[in-house]
Amino acid sequence: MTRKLILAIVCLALLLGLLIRASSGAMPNPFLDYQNLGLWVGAALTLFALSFLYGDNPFFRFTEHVFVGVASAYWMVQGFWGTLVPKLLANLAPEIAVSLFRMDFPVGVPWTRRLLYALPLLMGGLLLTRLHPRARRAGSWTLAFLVGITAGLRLIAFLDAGFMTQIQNSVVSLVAVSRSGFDLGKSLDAILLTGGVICCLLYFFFSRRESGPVALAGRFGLAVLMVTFGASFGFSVMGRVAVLVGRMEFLLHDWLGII
Amino acid sequence: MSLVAAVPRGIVLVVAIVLIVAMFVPPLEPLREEFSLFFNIIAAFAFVLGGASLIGRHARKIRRRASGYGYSVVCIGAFGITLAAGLLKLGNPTGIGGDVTARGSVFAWIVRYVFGPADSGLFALLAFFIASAAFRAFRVRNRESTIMLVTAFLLLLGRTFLGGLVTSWLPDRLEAFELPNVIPWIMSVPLKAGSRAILIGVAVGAIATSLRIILGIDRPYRGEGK
Amino acid sequence: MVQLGRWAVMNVTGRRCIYLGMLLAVTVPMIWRISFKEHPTPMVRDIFATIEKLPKNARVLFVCDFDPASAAETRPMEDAFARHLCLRGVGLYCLTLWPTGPIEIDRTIRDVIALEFPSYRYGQNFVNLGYMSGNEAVVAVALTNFKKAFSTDVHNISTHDASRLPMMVPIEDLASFDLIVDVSAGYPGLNEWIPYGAIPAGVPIVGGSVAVGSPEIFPYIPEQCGGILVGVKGAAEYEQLLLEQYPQLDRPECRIALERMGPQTVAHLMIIGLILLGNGIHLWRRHKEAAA
Amino acid sequence: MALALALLAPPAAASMPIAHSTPSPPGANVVTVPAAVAPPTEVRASDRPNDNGGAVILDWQLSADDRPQHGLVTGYEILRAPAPAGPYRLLGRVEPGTSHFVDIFAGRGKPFYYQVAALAGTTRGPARPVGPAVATAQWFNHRRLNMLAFAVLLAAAILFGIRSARRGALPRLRELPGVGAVEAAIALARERNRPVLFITGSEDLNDIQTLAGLSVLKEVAGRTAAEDVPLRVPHMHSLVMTAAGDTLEEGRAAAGKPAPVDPDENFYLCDEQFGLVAGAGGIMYRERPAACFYFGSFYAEALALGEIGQTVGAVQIAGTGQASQLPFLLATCDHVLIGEELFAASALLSRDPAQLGCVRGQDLVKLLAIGLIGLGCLLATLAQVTGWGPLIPAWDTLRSLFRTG
Repeated sequence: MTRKLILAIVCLALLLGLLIRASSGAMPNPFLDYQNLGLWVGAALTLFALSFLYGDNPFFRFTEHVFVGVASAYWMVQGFWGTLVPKLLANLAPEIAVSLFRMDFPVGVPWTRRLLYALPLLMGGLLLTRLHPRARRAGSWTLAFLVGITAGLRLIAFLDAGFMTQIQNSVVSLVAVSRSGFDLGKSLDAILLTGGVICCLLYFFFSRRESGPVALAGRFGLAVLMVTFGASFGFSVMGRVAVLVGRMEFLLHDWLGII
Repeated sequence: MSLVAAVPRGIVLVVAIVLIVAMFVPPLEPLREEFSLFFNIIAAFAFVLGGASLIGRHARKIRRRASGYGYSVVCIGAFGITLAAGLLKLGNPTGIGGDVTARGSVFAWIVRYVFGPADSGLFALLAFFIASAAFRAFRVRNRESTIMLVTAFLLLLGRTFLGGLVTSWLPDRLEAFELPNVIPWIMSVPLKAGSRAILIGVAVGAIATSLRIILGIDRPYRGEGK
Repeated sequence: MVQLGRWAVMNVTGRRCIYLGMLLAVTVPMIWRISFKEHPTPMVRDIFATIEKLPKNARVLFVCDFDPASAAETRPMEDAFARHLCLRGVGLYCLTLWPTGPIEIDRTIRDVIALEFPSYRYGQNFVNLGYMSGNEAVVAVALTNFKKAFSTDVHNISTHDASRLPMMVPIEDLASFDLIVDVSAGYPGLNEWIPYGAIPAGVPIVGGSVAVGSPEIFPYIPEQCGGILVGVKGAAEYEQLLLEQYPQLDRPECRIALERMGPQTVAHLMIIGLILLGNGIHLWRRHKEAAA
Repeated sequence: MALALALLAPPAAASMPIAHSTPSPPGANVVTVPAAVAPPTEVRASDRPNDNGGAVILDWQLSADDRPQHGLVTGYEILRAPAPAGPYRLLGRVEPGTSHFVDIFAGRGKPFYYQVAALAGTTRGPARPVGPAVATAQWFNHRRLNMLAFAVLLAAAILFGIRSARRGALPRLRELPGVGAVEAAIALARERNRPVLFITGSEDLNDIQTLAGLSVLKEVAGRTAAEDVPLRVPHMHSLVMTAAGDTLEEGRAAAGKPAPVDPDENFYLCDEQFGLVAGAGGIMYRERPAACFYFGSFYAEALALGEIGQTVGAVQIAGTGQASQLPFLLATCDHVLIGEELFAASALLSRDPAQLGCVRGQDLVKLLAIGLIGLGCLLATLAQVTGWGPLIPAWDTLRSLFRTG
């Protein structure tokens, strides 16, 4: 209890200090306009989010719930204004969008197109039967429709970009020739690259034995994969730190005004 | 298996086959485009279900006065305000037909000062997590972890000014082994090999999974069950 | 399947010490403005040269595939590219495949194009086509019919409107562009624009990527992609080149990435130190166990 | 490689007109404008093949006045009319030196006549109409014949695996310790009387990895139901949540413990990746799950989830095809399924013959990939080293097998 009281007094003192600093003009004054208030709200939420490092606490919990609420609504709004209106309504009944939302859509949509776009409307409607516990089965038709789309689109997409293109990129001459003739370094690189790809693929073999030449190649493949992971770990530290730097800039520059 | 229960399997089969065939038949090709758009449209419908789940879960907590139900009030409040501000375009200077994130609208304010800071604040946690993960995971434990440790160490070193210094004592003859030259090599040879193999492997797995779904061996929707 | 072994659960204090160290490693160099000079790598020089040799009337598709959450890394690249492209006087066609991307395009237009290049006119020198949902499907449509994928700009002006958007007249498909510049922070991004857009259209592409996503782009370099700026370091190297070529840019807002490299370096050194410390403790323990 | 490419390159440079760039003396910039510029020759208009109609390709030989330097031609104008006599409407302009244009507004089945005229400043040179050209739709895209062949080949290999497994020839597959650890982790959760957390990634239902994650969830649902362990499945997408609800019911029904899905165990958080981190992180801190499973497509949130799970001391098992996130999962989780292993996990958990056979089929496909890479590299190397004529077209044919577009 005493600890909480001390903590509350320290927090209040800090807040008071900041407010005095703000009223003196060194920091954005939250009572001046909405933008300055926004900076304070943003700074508070940033600090609350970072407080998670100390462990779960009421400040973090508050931010968690605000963020989940705002973010889910944000995406729903985007789904409505970014997809349902311009993609569905504009193809199905643009007249409604034009008269209701005063939006600039062409109204002369042929009836075949309208009929085609009745399909997602129907499927979307079926999905909403999920809200009623007894009419749930129809919703799985929509899910089946979506899963069918995914399987149909992805099968070809992975065949194209993942399988054929990657093999095409791997089919190279293992002997590199530069202007001055045979290039040993580049040739070794090409051999290592091709060998690495093949060994990694052998590592992924599910029906291989625990020993033997395939397993040996697989172990080399695993080593290549570990190099890949180590490298991309070391490489991404910068990106993560950059985000923190950005946040600190916001706190120290935009809000506190000390740098 | 009753006829009605077989409908979802039939839908998957027909839709998937049509979309695969469309890749090879030019008059059908626009369907691939339209159907991926259909996915997005139906996903937008599904937000209603998501919203119902979110509100339902928190409303139950409030009704039961479960511990920490105050946070649920905060969550539903934040959700409701943002949704109203966005759907009705409250305070939007461009009116109901304008851009939803137009400057000056309530929604834009929320995005800029609530959504943005909280999002990047949570993202910034990763800088701390990556440090503790590096401390804990990069140990000389077995062969695999040592290889990963050494590569990560070299990469980290190379991202600082130390990268050029630690190997500058090497004679010119061994220039290729200087750290600033080793890192691009790692990125363009082993890393390329590893990521290419992962790409091929994932493609094979994805193709097989697609086939399993088309054939009805995998059913991520409700199949014949009750 | 890989298992590196079950880690000993770190105690709470140790973890908090690491967190505190990280906080100091980042804030101290920011407050005392510690920064280091960058030495641009050949790939960054290549990207710079690609833009430097664009003709005056070139058309550049300027894609901004990131959101405010990843802006710390991508914003300096976006600004440096925008500045360089405007200095070259090329036509800029801005768009994004990220729902939250329009915020970033607006900011670039406001803070860089409108502020530093007042001669740039909307519709003539640059156009903001905004966000389009559909990820790589949008790229696939734009490939053959650009105006079908982007029928209006953000102000709801039709892209067929030759009087208000004259710069859209010569645009038919992706091949109508001389260069694609994509700053991306994940999906959708370069990994979609290169295979579905740049390669089939035969348009050169350069860009920038957050460091974490860059290994996925490396397989495309140099054959299908001219090069990428990687993370803040890439952006800092690019800023260094811009400053060397255009000394008039020596202003604080043009050195953002260069200044951000200060805390980066210290943070990297701290993690290096942590790895050494961790292994030191580990080996010492192993030695003690062996002795016991 | 450079050698082989040089051998393959068509002798294009020889036919290019070479400009005589005699430097003109200063002050001699007098331009004499002739009556008209020479028209482009051999103008041809034809339907664009392998498409859905709508496009006509125009090709021509450059005008005699179109030279890299001191050329009169400043561009070409392409005009179109429904009849040879006109009226002709301007379709577009192209730069000098261009000999190709695609009319993408040709509709389908409508005959059109075209004119290609050279421009000299504002003067348009003479042009003769060509045509009629009709844009038609083709019923098969011949450029994708190779892709179709691969699709059939791969499907056949996988179907063969499934078929032989269904007939009883179960393949012997290597053990993935991560898969075995799933059951151990659930047993641990029962022992500690703690829930299990399952996350199906941060992509929507249109990602195959999400579907693979759902298949794993089905197995986990059955096992947790059998052991009476509570399950927590937070989601980033409403559709995935809906599908996961069905998956949970199916998994339980298959394990003989049918039970309706509690809205507190399968729920939606928000569509934002860090919303998932905040929400799932909060659950981890408050409910202290004994095990966390991450199967699906992950981005930046992978490190945060893994690290929070570490902090609360959960056993963590992950599987993803996102190469960029694998290092972080490796550094935070106890077991990680790398790339393709994610797609095999549900098969190994369920021991369903058809699924196991499918995994065997995947091996066949990889074998094919290795063979093709090996053969291609061998051909390319031999072609380069020996320079033997017939090898080069052979290698080129093999390479073109993988060309997509």
